[in-house]
Amino acid sequence: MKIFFQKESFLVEEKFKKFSKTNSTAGSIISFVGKVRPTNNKKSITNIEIEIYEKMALLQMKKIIFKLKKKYKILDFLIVHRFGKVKPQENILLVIVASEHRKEGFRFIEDLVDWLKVKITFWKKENYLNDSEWIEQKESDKKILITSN
Amino acid sequence: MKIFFQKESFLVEEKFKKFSKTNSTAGSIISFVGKVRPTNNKKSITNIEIEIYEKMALLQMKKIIFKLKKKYKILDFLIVHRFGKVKPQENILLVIVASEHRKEGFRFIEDLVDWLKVKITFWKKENYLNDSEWIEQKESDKKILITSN
Amino acid sequence: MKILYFAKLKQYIGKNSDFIEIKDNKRIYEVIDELKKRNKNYRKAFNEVTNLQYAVNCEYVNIEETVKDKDELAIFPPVTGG
Amino acid sequence: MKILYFAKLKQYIGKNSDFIEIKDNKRIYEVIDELKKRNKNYRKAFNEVTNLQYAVNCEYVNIEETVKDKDELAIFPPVTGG
Repeated sequence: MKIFFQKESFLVEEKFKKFSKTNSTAGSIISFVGKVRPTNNKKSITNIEIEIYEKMALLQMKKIIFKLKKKYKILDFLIVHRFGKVKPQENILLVIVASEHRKEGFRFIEDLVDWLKVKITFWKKENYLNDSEWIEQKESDKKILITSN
Repeated sequence: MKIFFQKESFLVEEKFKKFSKTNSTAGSIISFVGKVRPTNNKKSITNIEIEIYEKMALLQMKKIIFKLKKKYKILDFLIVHRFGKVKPQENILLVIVASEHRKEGFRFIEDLVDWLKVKITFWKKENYLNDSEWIEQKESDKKILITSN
Repeated sequence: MKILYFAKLKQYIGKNSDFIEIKDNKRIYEVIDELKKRNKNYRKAFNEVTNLQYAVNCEYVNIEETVKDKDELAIFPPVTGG
Repeated sequence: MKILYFAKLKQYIGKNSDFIEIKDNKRIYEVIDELKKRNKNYRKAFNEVTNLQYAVNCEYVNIEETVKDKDELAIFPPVTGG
């Protein structure tokens, strides 16, 4: 049950291997990796810059996880979320969840990622070759925000 | 877009690494790993034996994937399903899906795994120390079968 | 016609396939009735393995379906993949 | 009271935090009105960055909420994590 906010890049396969070993008796292991796409609205992205309000992010994340763990029976999870500068094709976010049965794992990870997209106090700025732009919340994510309140 | 039915064990991290490399521009990579649990109904499992009707399994799987790809926009997938004898803590099934957006990836992988659980022509037998038992379809999976028809 | 058996059904019958000759079309339940006449393994298999599923040429069908000599008929208990 | 600014708001104001003194309780919108009097950076920031969110001691609140001197108030545009 670990949460990491880190500037450093990481390899999913290494995290996965370690997580699997410590959860060798789980029946289901589900993972989500969010990566930086190379373009947005046809503009080529140099990197994205993620600013964080760490204290609030941690506190709120612990609360949502407490809630989700009551709702869905899971065995373990790992969250790695990068901040600072992240280049295209690099991983921004990794969530892994181990459970006895897949359904609860799927519900847990999807609810958690939905939450991360709309509630965690992280802000993304896209840097292009000559300018930059703060990312706006997606319409689809706003809807999730409303229904999850 | 690959499907493997194989007797040999495999390492998820290796499959994941290779899949990620060939899908480096995807925004979302989601994976599901199903593993053999060490016990069932308090009986200790020596191994499970999976029997397959391969021709039908492949044909039916191609059909469901064709349908799911029409429904959800995904970029790539990989399926590895073992047959023969599989020991506790080993992987039986790996599904990885790459998509631009996570929601379509989640829907695709969950529908596909649901299908695999109830429709693919594979049969599991659990071998214990002194006897063995063919696995029955779970009630929860039967429900999925009905609603997916 | 080729008939394939899987899992518990195969175990009860004691083999994984049969070849039978079908002159005209036949319903699957008629094929099974004939198989049950062969010996007590077949009878036991078809009586005790419940909730059997049928596939003709790799497509699920029900027991009323007709089969021809060139078909491949598969009979098996509910699958438990994944 | 400590006030934190993030993202576009921080960029417009030109710094990431302020300390102000609050004698009694104050509503968040009253705090913002005072900040806007400081200079045109603040005015621009609070006028142009739309849909601001507020958190007091790491909990989301609305602009009507009262704050005390010991609180930590954070003001920011909608988050875009994940």
